[in-house]
Amino acid sequence: MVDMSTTLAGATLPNPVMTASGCAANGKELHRFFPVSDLGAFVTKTVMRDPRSGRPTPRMAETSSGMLNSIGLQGPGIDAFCEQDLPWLAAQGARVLVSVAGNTAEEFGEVVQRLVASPAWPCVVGVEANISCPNVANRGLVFACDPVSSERVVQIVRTRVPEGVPVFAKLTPDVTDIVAIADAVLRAGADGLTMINTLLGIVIDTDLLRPQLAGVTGGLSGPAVRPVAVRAVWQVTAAMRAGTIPTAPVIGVGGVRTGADALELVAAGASAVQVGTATFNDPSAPRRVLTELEEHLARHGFTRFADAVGVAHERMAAL
Amino acid sequence: MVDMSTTLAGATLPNPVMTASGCAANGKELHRFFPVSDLGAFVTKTVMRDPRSGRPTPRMAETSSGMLNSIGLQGPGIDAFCEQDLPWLAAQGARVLVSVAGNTAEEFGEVVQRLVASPAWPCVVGVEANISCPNVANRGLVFACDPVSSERVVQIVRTRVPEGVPVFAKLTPDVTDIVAIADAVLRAGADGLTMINTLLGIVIDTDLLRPQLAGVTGGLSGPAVRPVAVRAVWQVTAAMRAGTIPTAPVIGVGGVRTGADALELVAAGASAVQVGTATFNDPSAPRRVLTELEEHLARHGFTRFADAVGVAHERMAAL
Amino acid sequence: MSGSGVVQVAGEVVANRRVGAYHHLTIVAPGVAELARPGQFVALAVGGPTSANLLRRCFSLHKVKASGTYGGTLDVVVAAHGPGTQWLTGLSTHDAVDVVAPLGRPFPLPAEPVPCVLVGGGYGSAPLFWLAEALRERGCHVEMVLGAASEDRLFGVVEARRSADGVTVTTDDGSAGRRGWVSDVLGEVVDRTGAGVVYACGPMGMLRSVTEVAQAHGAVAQVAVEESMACGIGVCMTCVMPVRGTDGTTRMVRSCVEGPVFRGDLVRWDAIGGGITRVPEDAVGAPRPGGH
Amino acid sequence: MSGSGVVQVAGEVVANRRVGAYHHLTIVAPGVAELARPGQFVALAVGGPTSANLLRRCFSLHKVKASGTYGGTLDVVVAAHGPGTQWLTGLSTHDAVDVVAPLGRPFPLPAEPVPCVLVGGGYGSAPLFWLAEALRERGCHVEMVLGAASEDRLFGVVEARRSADGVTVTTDDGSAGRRGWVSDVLGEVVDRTGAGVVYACGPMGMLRSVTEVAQAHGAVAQVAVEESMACGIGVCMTCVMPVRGTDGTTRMVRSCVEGPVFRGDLVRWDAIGGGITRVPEDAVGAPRPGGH
Ligand SMILES: Cc1cc2nc3c(=O)[nH]c(=O)nc-3n(C[C@H](O)[C@H](O)[C@H](O)COP(=O)(O)OP(=O)(O)OC[C@H]3O[C@@H](n4cnc5c(N)ncnc54)[C@H](O)[C@@H]3O)c2cc1C
Ligand SMILES: Cc1cc2nc3c(=O)[nH]c(=O)nc-3n(C[C@H](O)[C@H](O)[C@H](O)COP(=O)(O)OP(=O)(O)OC[C@H]3O[C@@H](n4cnc5c(N)ncnc54)[C@H](O)[C@@H]3O)c2cc1C
Ligand SMILES: Cc1cc2nc3c(=O)[nH]c(=O)nc-3n(C[C@H](O)[C@H](O)[C@H](O)COP(=O)(O)O)c2cc1C
Ligand SMILES: Cc1cc2nc3c(=O)[nH]c(=O)nc-3n(C[C@H](O)[C@H](O)[C@H](O)COP(=O)(O)O)c2cc1C
Ligand code: FES
Ligand code: FES
Repeated sequence: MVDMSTTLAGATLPNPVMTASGCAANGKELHRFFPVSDLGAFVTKTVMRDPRSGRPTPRMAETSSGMLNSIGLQGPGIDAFCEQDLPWLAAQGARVLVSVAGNTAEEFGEVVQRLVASPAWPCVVGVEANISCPNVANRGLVFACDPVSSERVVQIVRTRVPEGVPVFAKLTPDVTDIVAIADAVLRAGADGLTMINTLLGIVIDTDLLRPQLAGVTGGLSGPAVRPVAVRAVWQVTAAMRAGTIPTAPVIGVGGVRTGADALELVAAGASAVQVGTATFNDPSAPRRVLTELEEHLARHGFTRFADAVGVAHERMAAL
Repeated sequence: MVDMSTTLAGATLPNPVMTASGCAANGKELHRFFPVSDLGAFVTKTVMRDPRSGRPTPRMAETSSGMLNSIGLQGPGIDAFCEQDLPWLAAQGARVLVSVAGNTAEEFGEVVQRLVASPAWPCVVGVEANISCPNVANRGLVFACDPVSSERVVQIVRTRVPEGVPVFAKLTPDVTDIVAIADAVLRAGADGLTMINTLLGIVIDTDLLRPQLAGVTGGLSGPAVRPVAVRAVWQVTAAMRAGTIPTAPVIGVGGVRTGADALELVAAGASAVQVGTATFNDPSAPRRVLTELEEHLARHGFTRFADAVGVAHERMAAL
Repeated sequence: MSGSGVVQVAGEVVANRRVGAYHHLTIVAPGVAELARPGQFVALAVGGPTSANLLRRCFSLHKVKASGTYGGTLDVVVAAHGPGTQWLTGLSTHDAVDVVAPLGRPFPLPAEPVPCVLVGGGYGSAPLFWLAEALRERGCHVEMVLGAASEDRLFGVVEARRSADGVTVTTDDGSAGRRGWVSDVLGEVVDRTGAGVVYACGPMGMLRSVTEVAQAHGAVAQVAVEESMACGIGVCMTCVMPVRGTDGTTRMVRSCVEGPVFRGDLVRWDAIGGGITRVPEDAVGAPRPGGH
Repeated sequence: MSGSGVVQVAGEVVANRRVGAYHHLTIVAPGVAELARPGQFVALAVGGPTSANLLRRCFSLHKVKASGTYGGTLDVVVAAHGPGTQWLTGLSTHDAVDVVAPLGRPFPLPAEPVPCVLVGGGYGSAPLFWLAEALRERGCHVEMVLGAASEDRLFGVVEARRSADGVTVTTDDGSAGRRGWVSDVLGEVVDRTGAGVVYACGPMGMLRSVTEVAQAHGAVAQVAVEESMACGIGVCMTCVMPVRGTDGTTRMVRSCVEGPVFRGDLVRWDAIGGGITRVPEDAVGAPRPGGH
């Protein structure tokens, strides 16, 4: 038996496996395959202030060991979320990591304000600020591509979320220096990081000879991108270990399909792991990954999950 | 019959399919599977001034629909290259795109100087400056991550290469804004661009719980990254079409395994296509891709390859 | 989990036979038959354990059997198209295939025994025979209209003659039945039978025409759509379509959980075309000029 | 291309049988047998058309047949390990597998009929029986030493008794033959037979010991290494090892084209260990302090 609990900036979870935002809706659908309360936390689809229709379809293209999506943050808006989705999750006993976004830094703040006011708020174990979305005020440039915009969002969100509930900033890998962005958001008050969001990609439909997605570009996810996610987690936690950026827990996400995949992120430094695209292949994936991860840890003789976090930094081969 | 010829900044090639640097050695090995002169151009392994042993092994890790490599630019150095490899390629009637690199911008210049002096120089149809390698003078930061370093290399290389022979700058996708880098190198005198080099990645060996590559990080390539390559080509050629950066031919590379994959890059704006990692799966891949690409173009009713370049920009779905 | 209306099971192919341009697969999948109803679909994983094709492929349930020699089975009719369907149609007896089913909402059955017309385009007829049986059990007069590009792309004409009280066949090239489209003959059939409901499954363009013809001839259309789906279970939001609700408001709804069967007159056909589905300006949360 | 010494062919499995812990596959691959010699290897594509595993897997040629009921065939002995070998060992008769062979340099045969010892660790014995025949044809006295962790991981003990003039078996756990390692018995065998050459194939650690023992007992070691290979054909530079040349200089050479067989005493064992192969400081082009 491995003690699978993990502590993320004060929030203790029974285990480190979560859904990934946008890959599990808000729980009801997956609950048909396993109890959502089995997971360390349930990460909700990014919610914005107003209802959003999302983008036209096709919104997806399958790619080699991955997919592109351009959902466009479709959702019911924060009010409907607080009335319907959050109470349902609370009723199942799920621990909820709520993913939020805004078209502007101020809108992030509004979303959080209404979220915190929700009667179901007590089931929330953390807020994930999805800063890998376009900043309307800055020519649509993704917040997380720019340290200043990122800081601003994190500051506002951190101010509105009550003390004791951690705020995670979710970063995009589409930057020259992810350590610099990590540094910026941590200094701005983020309690932890979630890495990575999707990579920007395009697929051309070779029959129609035009982009397959109606919205042209989309986000690349799935096992194809796992080495990029592992690298991001490694680089940022290496900088923390070196003391060049503040130390904080990292939630790893990107391409996890099996327990071994999850272990890659954990050994690279992640204190928790999210399962996204793999859920489309196997609706039970998040739950199965938890079982498999525990088996791997037991095989390696770990008695506590926490001891495996970042272990690869200490086992570097001597050259 | 489709006219497969393509013109890259003055260099006319019988067809647009090439090997990718570092994925075909310097020709002899692939020549056992098809005549290297069948290809539009043969792209050589990046050559540096001095002989290099490369990095320790393991140097590779298989990933989902791709691989990581950390060869570390192993090679015999420019003199041995000019004495042995280039004359052999010339003797086969190959058109050669020579990939060069240096630890400093000045070293790029030295490599080119010796290359140009080689008796076999006439077989060279272009020089590809691999600026996606570490700049020793700038804390090992990859040249192509920084517009200023990139400009400096391109200026030096362009000065040393005789007029009429185009210089291509090979860019990394690991930047926040690849259009800005493209703009910088084109303004510095590059005649064209090659996109993309590998993405930085890490794989953890889940048995040893340490990075699988002895060198820790490696470059991710293969079909897994194709959507990123298509996106890079699209973004940069879209900026050219919009007139915001200078217009120049783009060589597309990244994840091409089939003629349909090549067509994706072409429709997105590439005037030529390189086949890299797929060659490890199928030694005949570059030759086969040429045949398949021609079949696709014929099926679409194109009589000239050149008419398909960038066609997807003109067939955008009306929303 | 029990009571959730859907199961995920390790299936096994017990038969794979060619039928015209299609492959008819029978897969052992215990637990599906007990839950499934006509119009629902199955999501199959493709490519085996080393597959680069991560997304499941969705197929209408052609029929289901609660028990048999091998335990419960389901049948699907598959057209080989891209890598996933090529892999599936290449499977042999005893090969494994992971099954998630039943998914989506079934065809709603009329409370009264009204005459019905069932329209299938190509393999779109696959779910209709089972539906026809269910309707006839309720005393409905059932006619079928089957159409395809050519004879080999018709599915189930013989079966149709058993399952329905009347069958009309059309092909684009006239290689079987009447030359033309199902929509060319549908009006007649609706009028002749006095049908109250037209059920249809097939390509988007056909569903739109069927809806229009049904409406023009006083019948309600129930159409099973085929949107590109990444998950099939309602978690990815890729399969959305603009559909009016009972409140008259258009929303982008998931065709995998709120469909695949929709009332044809509620689908916003005006937003669909050219391989793209737009977000109607009046849809809930539609982008406003200048961004959201 | 003709005359290039290697072919790429669409192979077909004609037999796949379990042998102890291994699978012995026979694959139709016309053209290979005519070119192949003992010590060379084959690179097989894995996972079929939808595979996420892009890289070929390399296996020693166990034997080859220029013609037979099915045309030319090759045999390999495969240990199921990761996804690629699991896929291969799961293949059935008539399944397709793309073949590139023969690759690499074969075991060099002695010009004179000297006594030889052939050492195989685990499936490493696979190429040795064919080699033994070739040596005996030249009049060499051939003895074999086969070792493995346990009896089920020995390959070809019975075949060895036919192919060699003497066979010694060791297992780590003593479940067959002598308890211990091949290196424990090798010295004796070399001395007894007066062997001039020791040929070996197996894990790196074993090859190193074999080289040391051979050297200590006055024999030359020829070892077939097993480096991680991405291409197998010499184009990727992943499979390099530090090996001294005839000029005494160490270079990082590709084990797929300059090997897999190397003279044991030329391999820089001092740089190899702990799952990592370092670049010796004196190797051509080795990194200098402060970068290249
Ligand atoms: C509810 C429903 C019922 C269907 N019933 C049948 C049936 O009975 N028989 C049949 O042959 N086909 C049916 N289809 C279509 C079938 O799902 C696609 O032909 C198949 O997914 C294509 O996979 P591929 O690998 O061949 O093609 P690819 O083009 O390689 O598929 C790539 C990706 O796009 C998705 N995709 C592509 N086309 C479709 C599509 N038309 N619908 C949904 N997803 C798609 C795939 O799931 C996959 O994720 C149905 C689709 C839906 C949504
Ligand atoms: C010259 C040579 C001869 C070999 N002969 C045999 C043989 O006769 N029988 C046998 O069972 N095995 C043999 N091997 C080892 C065999 O190639 C590996 O076991 C196999 O590649 C592992 O593939 P996998 O998918 O099971 O494992 P994975 O670990 O998933 O392989 C991942 C990647 O690493 C490469 N790789 C992993 N291990 C090795 C390895 N040991 N050598 C080369 N590449 C590796 C694979 O090619 C693949 O690209 C030989 C290897 C070489 C180089
Ligand atoms: C269909 C889809 C929708 C997504 N929606 C969101 C989202 O709303 N918010 C967010 O932060 N990330 C979103 N993501 C990104 C994932 O949460 C995750 O970061 C990414 O997909 C990488 O993980 P994976 O490879 O496990 O999917 C989405 C991904 C997919 C595939
Ligand atoms: C083993 C290996 C070695 C490579 N070496 C080089 C190199 O020396 N110079 C270079 O510019 N790119 C090098 N690359 C990158 C490729 O040229 C190419 O840009 C990249 O792999 C993407 O294309 P692909 O997906 O077709 O492989 C190398 C790639 C691989 C896989
Ligand atoms: S297919 Fe994923 S929500 Fe419908
Ligand atoms: S395996 Fe590619 S060079 Fe040896």
